[in-house]
Amino acid sequence: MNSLLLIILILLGGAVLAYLAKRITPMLSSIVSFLAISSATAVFFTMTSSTDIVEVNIRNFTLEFGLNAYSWLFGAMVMGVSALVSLYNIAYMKGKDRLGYFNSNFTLVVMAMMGILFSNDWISFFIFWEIMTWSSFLIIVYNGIEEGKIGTKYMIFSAVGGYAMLMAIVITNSQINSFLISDLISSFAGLDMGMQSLLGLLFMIAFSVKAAVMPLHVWAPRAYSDSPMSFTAIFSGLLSKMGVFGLGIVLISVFAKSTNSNIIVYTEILAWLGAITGVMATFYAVIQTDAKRLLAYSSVAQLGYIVVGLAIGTKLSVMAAIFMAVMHAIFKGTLFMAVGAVERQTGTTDMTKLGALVRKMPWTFVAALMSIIALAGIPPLGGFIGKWMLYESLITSDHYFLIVMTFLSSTAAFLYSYRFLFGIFLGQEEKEFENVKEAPATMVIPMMILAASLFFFGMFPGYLFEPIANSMEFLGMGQVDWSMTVLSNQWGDQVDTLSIVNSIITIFGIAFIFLGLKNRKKTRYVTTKDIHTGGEIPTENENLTYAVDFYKPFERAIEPAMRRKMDFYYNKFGNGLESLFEFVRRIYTGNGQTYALYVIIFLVILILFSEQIFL
Amino acid sequence: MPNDKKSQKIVDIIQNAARKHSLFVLAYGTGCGAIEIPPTMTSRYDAERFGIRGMATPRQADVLLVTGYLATKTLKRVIRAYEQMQDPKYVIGFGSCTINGGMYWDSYNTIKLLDKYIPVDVYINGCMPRPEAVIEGFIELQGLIKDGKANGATKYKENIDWYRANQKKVIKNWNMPDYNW
Amino acid sequence: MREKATTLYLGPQHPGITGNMMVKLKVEGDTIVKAETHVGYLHRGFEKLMERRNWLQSFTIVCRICVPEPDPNELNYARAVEEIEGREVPERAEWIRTLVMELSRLASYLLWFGGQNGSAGLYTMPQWSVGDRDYILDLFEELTGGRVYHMYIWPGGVRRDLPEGFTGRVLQTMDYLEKQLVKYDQLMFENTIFQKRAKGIGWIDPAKAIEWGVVGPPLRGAGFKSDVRIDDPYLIYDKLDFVVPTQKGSDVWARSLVRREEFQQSINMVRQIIDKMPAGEVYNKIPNPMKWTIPAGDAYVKAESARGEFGYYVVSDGGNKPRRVHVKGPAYVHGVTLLEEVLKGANISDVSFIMNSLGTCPPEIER
Amino acid sequence: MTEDKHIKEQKIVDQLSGTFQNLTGKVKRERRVEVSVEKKLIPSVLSYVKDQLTFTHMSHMSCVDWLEDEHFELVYILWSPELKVQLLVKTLINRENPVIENVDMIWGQLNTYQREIREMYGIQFTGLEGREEFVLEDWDEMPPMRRDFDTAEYIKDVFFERPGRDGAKDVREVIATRSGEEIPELAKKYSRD
Amino acid sequence: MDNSIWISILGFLATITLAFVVGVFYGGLVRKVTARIQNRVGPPFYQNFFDIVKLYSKTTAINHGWMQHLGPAFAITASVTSLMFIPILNGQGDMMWFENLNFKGDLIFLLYMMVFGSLGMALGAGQTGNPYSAIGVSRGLSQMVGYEIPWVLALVAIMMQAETTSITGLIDYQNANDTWMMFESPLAFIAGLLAMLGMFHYAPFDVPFAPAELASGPASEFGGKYLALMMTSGAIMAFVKLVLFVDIFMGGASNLVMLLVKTFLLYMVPVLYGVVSPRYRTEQSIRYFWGWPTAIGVLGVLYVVFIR
Repeated sequence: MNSLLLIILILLGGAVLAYLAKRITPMLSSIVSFLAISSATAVFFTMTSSTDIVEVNIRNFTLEFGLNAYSWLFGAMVMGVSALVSLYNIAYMKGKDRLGYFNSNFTLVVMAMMGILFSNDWISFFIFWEIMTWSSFLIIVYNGIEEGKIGTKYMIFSAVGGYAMLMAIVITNSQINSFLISDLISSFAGLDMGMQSLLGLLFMIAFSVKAAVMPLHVWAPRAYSDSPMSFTAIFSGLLSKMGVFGLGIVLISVFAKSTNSNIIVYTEILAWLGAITGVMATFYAVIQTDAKRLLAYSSVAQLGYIVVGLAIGTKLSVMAAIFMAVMHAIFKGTLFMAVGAVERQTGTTDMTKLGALVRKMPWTFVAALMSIIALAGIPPLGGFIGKWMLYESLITSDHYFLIVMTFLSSTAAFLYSYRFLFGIFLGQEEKEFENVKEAPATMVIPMMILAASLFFFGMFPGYLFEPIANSMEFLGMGQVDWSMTVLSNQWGDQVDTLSIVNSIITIFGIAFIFLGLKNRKKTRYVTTKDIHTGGEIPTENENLTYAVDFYKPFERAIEPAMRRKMDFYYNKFGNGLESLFEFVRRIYTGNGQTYALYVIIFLVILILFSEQIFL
Repeated sequence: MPNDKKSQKIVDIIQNAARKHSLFVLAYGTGCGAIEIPPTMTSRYDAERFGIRGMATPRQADVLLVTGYLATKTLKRVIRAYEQMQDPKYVIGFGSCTINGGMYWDSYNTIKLLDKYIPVDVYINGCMPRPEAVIEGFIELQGLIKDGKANGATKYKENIDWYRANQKKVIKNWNMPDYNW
Repeated sequence: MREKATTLYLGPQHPGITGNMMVKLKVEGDTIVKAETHVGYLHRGFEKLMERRNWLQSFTIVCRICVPEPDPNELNYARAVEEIEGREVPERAEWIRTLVMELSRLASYLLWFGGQNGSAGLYTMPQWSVGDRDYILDLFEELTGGRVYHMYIWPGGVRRDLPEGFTGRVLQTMDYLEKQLVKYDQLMFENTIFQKRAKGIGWIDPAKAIEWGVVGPPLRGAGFKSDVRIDDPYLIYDKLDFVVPTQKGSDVWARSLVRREEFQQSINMVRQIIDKMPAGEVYNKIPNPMKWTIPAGDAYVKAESARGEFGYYVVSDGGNKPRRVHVKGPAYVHGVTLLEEVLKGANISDVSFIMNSLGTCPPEIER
Repeated sequence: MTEDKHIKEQKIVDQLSGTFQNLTGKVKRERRVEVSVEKKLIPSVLSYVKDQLTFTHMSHMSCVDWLEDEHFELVYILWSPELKVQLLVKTLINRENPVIENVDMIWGQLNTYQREIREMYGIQFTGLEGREEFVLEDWDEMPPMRRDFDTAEYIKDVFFERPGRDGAKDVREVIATRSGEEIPELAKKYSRD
Repeated sequence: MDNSIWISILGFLATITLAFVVGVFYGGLVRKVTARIQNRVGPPFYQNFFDIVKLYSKTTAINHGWMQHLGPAFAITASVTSLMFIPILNGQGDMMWFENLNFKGDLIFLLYMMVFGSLGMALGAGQTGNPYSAIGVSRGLSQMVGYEIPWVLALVAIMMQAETTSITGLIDYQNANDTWMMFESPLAFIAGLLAMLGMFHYAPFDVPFAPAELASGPASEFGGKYLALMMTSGAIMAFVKLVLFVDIFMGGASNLVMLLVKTFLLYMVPVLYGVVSPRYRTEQSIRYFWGWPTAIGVLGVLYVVFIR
C-alpha cells in the first residue's frame, strides 16, 4: 500500500478508534490517539519519499496525492511535533470529560493537516482544509458555552476564508481547466492581469485567515487560549502553519513568476499587514494577564513576521520565513505545553495569581526558558537565526521601515517574554502553591525534546537549511546557497553560529560555575520572603509580587496606538451578525455525532455535486 | 591576638586594602544624626574622597551607620537590616545617644547602650558629631579594617544568643525570621 | 489567595524617604491605590521628658524636635514661657531672633532644594545647595557655638550678643547666596525636565486645603496668602518689608516657585534686619534656673518655619517644670493625613518627590 | 486687656456664650480667645464655630493630664483665616472613665490627633477608626504620657542602665574612677555627692 | 593542534583585560568628573577597582535560588561575547591581539547579544521576589523599547549607506572613503547619539535604578559576588557600547590612544547630560525617544535613501 494513504488511513482509523476506545476507559482513547499519531510519524519518517504519487478516482475526476520537498518539510514538522504533543496529551487530558470526542477530533486534525500537505490538487486540498477547520472548531467548542461564541467567530472567519478559496479554485479551474496545483503554478503567468489580481486576492484572504494576518486575526487569540492546551500546541504551532504553507505556495511559486505590478503591490501590502500584525499583537500580548492569552497574541505576532518574510519574497526572506515557521511550531508548542503543565498542576494560568514555580517545576521552567529565549530571538537558540535572516533580507531588499516595524515588535516581545516567565515561574512564593509538584514525565519529556531541538537548530541550522533549500528549489526560487553553521546575506556579511554558541557556552559556563562554587559553603539559600523591604517585616497575607498592570508605564506610552481596538469593531459587527448566526448555533448542539454527521453530509454533497458546483 | 601586618597573608592584605578603601554605607537615617550625613557626603566635606558611598539596600552595604538614638521600633528594623547585610560588615555608632543614651537617658522608648544589641566597631561621640568627626570615625574604621581588627560581625555570630536575648528583652513581639548563621 | 494590589514598603530604610518613616503603598501597576503613613520610628517621648526637666533644661530638648530647622522650636518655647510668665524681651533681642529665624529659614530651604532635586534624580543640586548651607551653619556656629542645635534663643532674649564683624559676614554670605540662586535657577527652575516632572504632580484641592490643615508653602502654592508672619505677627516682622508669594497651581511646581521666591525674600529680610537693627541689651536675665517657677497658665504660640506653621501649646501648673509642652509641626498634618490623600492615584515615581514638596519631616510628627 | 482693644475677640466670646449654655469664655490677649465647654457639647461647638464663625482651620489638638484633679483637659485649637483669631476650646473629661465623642468628621486630620491621644493617654474616642498603633509598637504598659507613668522605673526594667548614672554620680567622675585617673577639679565641682 | 588556538585564547584574554581595565577606569573617571562638576574632589580614579575587589572578597552571599546565579552570569556572558565580536582596533599590526571573532558576527547579532544580558539580569532579579526588582525590570524593559527605535533607525541608515551589516565592513567603508559616518549621515548620528543616552542609563534615563523610588532597582537583592560580577560586566559593557559607537560612527580607531580619546569624548556626552538632568518618568522617557529622536532617525533613513 502506498505510504501516504497508509498515513491518512492510520490517522483516520486512529480517530475512529479513539472515539470508540473511550467506552473501555477514557485514558485509552488518548493512548490510541498517541499510538496512531506516533505510528503515522514512524511511517512518515521511514517509508515516504518525495516521489510517491497516488491517484484516487471518484466518479469523473481524480484526486491526486503526492509529496514534494516543500510538503515533506511541513509534514516532518507536523508529524514530529504532533507525535510529541499527543504523548503529552495523555497525561494532560487525564480525568477530563468527553475524551473520545476530543481525541478523535485531535487525531482528525492531524490527519487533515497531513492530507492538506499530501494534496496535489485543489479539490483534495480544499476537502482536507475543511475537515481541518471543522474538527478544530469542534475542539474549540469542547470546553463549553462561552467557547461556543469563540467557535462561532472562528467559524465565520474560516467560512470567509473557505469561500474565498472555493471561489479561487472555481475560477482557476475555469481559466486553466485543471485542478492540479502544479498546473496553476506553471500557467499562472499566462493569465490576464485582472484575473491574476483577483486570484491573488482570493488566495491571500483564504490563507491569511489561518495565518491570522492583521484584519483577519480576530478569532485567533481567544481560540488559541481557550482550547485545551495540548490542542493549542498544535493549533497555534501547526495548524496556523497550514496558512503559511498555502501562502508559501501562492506567494512564492505563483506570484513570484508574475509580471503583474498589482501583485507586487499586494505582496507589499501583505508584508506591511504582517508587520502591523506583529506590532499590534505584540502590544496586546504585553498587556495581557493570562499566560495563555499572552501566548496566543504572541502567536499572532510571530505569524506576522513569517508573513512578512514570505511576502518580501527574496531568497533569504523566504528561507527566514520557513525557518521561523518551523521554529515557531517548536517553541510555541513547547510554551503551550508548559502552560498546560502549569495549568494542570496549579489550576490557573492567571499571571497575577501564579508565582515562584521555578523551584516547584524546574524542568517545565527550563523548557519554557529555552523556548522564550528562542521566541525573543536571542542568540544562540534557533529563534535568533530566523530573526537574523529576516532582518538581513529586509535591509538588503531596501525595506527600511519594515525592519523598524519588525524590530519594534521584537523588542516589545522582550516585555511579554519576561512577563510570562516572571508571572508564572519567578517572584514571591505563594502559600497557595506550596504543594505543587513537577508535571509527570510524559509531559516533561516532550517539552524537553522540543526545547533541546531549539538548541540544536541554533547550533547547526544547516540541518534545517537543507530541506528548506530543497523546498524553495521546488517552489521555483532556484538554487539556494546554504552552509551548516554560517549564515550570510547577499551583501556578504556573515554570522557564524558555531562560534557564537561556543563563545556563549564557554563564558556562561565559567561564570555560572564561578558563582556556584565561590563561597559555596557560606552562601545562604533563603526563601523569597527574606528580601529587602526597607527593614519592615511583611505580614503573611501581604502581596509582595508586582503582578497587576506590570507594564503600566509602557501601556501609557502606547495608549494612542491602542485606543482603536480592532476587536471592538469586530465584536460590534459580530453582535450584529449574532441573530443571523443564531440558527447556525442551533445546529451545533454540542453533540459529537451531529457534527460528524454534518461534516460527512457536507463532504458527500461536495463530492456528489462537484460538477454542478465547480463547473 | 597577633593580628598585625606580618602575620597576614598576601591575599588578606589585598582584601583588607580593598575593603578599607571601599566602604558602602547603608543609607538608613536611623536617628536625628542623619541631618549631618548630607553635609558629610556633599561638596563641602565630600566623604567620597575616602571611598565612602551610600548604598540603598543592606545586601550591597558594608557599613551600618547608626545615626543617633534608636527607638525600640527602629531597633527592630536596624537588627533586620544588619542581619541582611553580608560579611564582612561593620557598625559605626554615631553620637552620644548610641554610647550611653545621651540626653534621652530616661526616655521610655529609646535604647541606651547600642553595643548590647548589635556589635559596634567604632563610636563617634558628640551631639551631634560634626562632619569632620564623622569622617574621622570612618578613618578610624579604615585603620581597624586594614589591621583586620574590625571583627564585630564575628563577635555577633559567636555571641548570637546573648545578643538575641538582649534584643528580645526590648522588642516584645519578635516576629522576625530567625537567621541561622 | 493574595490580594490584588502589591504592597511596597517605602521605608523606613529607603533612600527616597525623608527621614526615618515608612509609607506603606498598595500599588496596582505603578499607580498607588492606597498609602498608609507609619511613624514612630523616631519617637523619644520628648513631651514626657520635659515633664521631668525644669524650664531651662527643657531648652536643650525642644531644639531636637525638628532637626533640619531647630530655631522655630526654641523661639516658640521661649515665647510661650515669656507669655505665661509675662517676661519682657529687649528690643535688640527681638531683632536678633528675627535674624536667626530668617537664617534658619534659608538653611532649611537650601536643604530642601537638595532634597527635592535628589528625589527627582538631579544629584548635582544637593551637592551644591547642601554645600552652600554649610556657610549658614558656619554663621550659626560663630554666633551660637553649635552647627545644628543652637540653644540660642532663651526666655528673656538671646544667649549672647552678635560677635564683632558678624553682620558683615552675614551680608557677605547673603551676596554669595544671591549669586548661587542664579545658578539654582539655571539648574532647577529653568530645567524643562524638572518642569515636566513637577507640573500637575501632587495636586492639593485648593477648596479643601484650609480644611485639611495645610500650612506653609503648600498652602501658598494653592493660592492662599497665609503666613503666620503677617496673620499673627510676632517678633518684628511687622516692621519689615516683605511680600508673601503665592501661586495658583497647587502642585509641586507651584510649591517650588513659592519656596524659591521666599528664599529671595528671606535674603532681602536679612539685609533689612542688619540695616535697621537697634543697639541695646539682648537678655532679660532669668533667676536661678533650678528654682525658676512660672505662674500657672497656658499659651499657644506659633511661628512660621520654612515648612509651615509651628505651634507650641505650653501649660504651666505653677511649678519649676512644665506641666505639658505639646508641639505641632507642619509635618503632623502634611506627613500623615495630607500625604495619604495626595498619594492616592499618584505614580510610584512621584512619592518621594511629593513628600519633599510637602516638607514631610518625621521627628516632629512623633516627637 | 481692655474691652475696646479686643472688639472682634470679645464679639466671638459673646456670640458663643449666647448660643451655648454652660459656656465660659474669655479673651486672653490679642487674637487669642479661650472657651470652656462641657464635654457633650464639643461636637456641636466645633461644628458651630467652623460653619458660623469661620474657624475653618484646625491648628492643633492637645491633652493635659491633671492627675491631682483627676481629670484630663482636652484642648482644640482653631484658627480663623478670615478673622485672624486663634480659638482654644477646652473641655474636661473624667480620668477614671476617659471617653469622649470622636469628631474627625468635622476635620479629617483630627483622626491623627485623636489616635495619638488615644495611644498616649488612653482616652477613648467613641467611633474613632484607624490603626490602633500610631507611634508606639507592641506597647503593653500604661499609656506613657499619663503622669503616673514613671519612665525612670520603666527604663530600669527594660533597658540597660547608662553607666555612670548609678548613684546619681557625675558621669565624668565615674569614668575617671573606673579608669583610675585623677578626678579633674572641674568634675569635683559638679559632683552630686 | 597548532599554536594558533593558544594565540587566539591569549588574544581573548588580552581583550577582556583591556576592556575591563578601561571600563573600570572610565567608571572612576566618570565619578571624578561628576564630582568636579558638583564642586567636590571626588574619589580617586581607581576607586572602582577597590569596589570590585572588595565585593569579590565578601565572604557571605544571599541566594534566593539557582536562577539568581543566572542573572550575573548572563550579564557577563553578554558583555564578553559582545566584546569578542567587536573590532576594537582597525590597524593591521595591533589587530592581531584584538581580532578575536570580529568576522564571525555582525551588527544585528550584536543588537541581540546586548539584550541577552538585560534579559538574564531581569530573570535573576525576578527570582529574588523583591517587588522593587520587578518594577525596575518592568521600567527598564519598557524604556528599552523606547530607545531601540531611534537606535535601529540610525543603524539602518548607516547600514544602507555602506551596504553592509558587518562592523568591520562599516569601518572599511569609512576608511575607504576617508570619512566618518557621523559626517556622512549626520542625522543618523544624532539619532544614534540620543538613543545612546538611553543605553547608558544615566539621568534623565535612569528610571530602572531610580534610588529615590526603587532602592537599587533590579539589583536590590544582589550583593557580594553577584554585584561584583555585575559591576565587572557593566564596566565591560560600557566599553563595548563605546567601542561599537566609535566603530560605526567615528571611523574606528587605529591605535589604543586614538581609541581611548574617542571613547572618552563620547562617554562624556551622556555623563555630562546626566549630571544636569533630573530623571524622567518611565512613560515620559519612552515618549521622548519616540518623539524627536525617532523623527530624526526617520529623516536620517530618508536622507540616505533619497539624497544619496
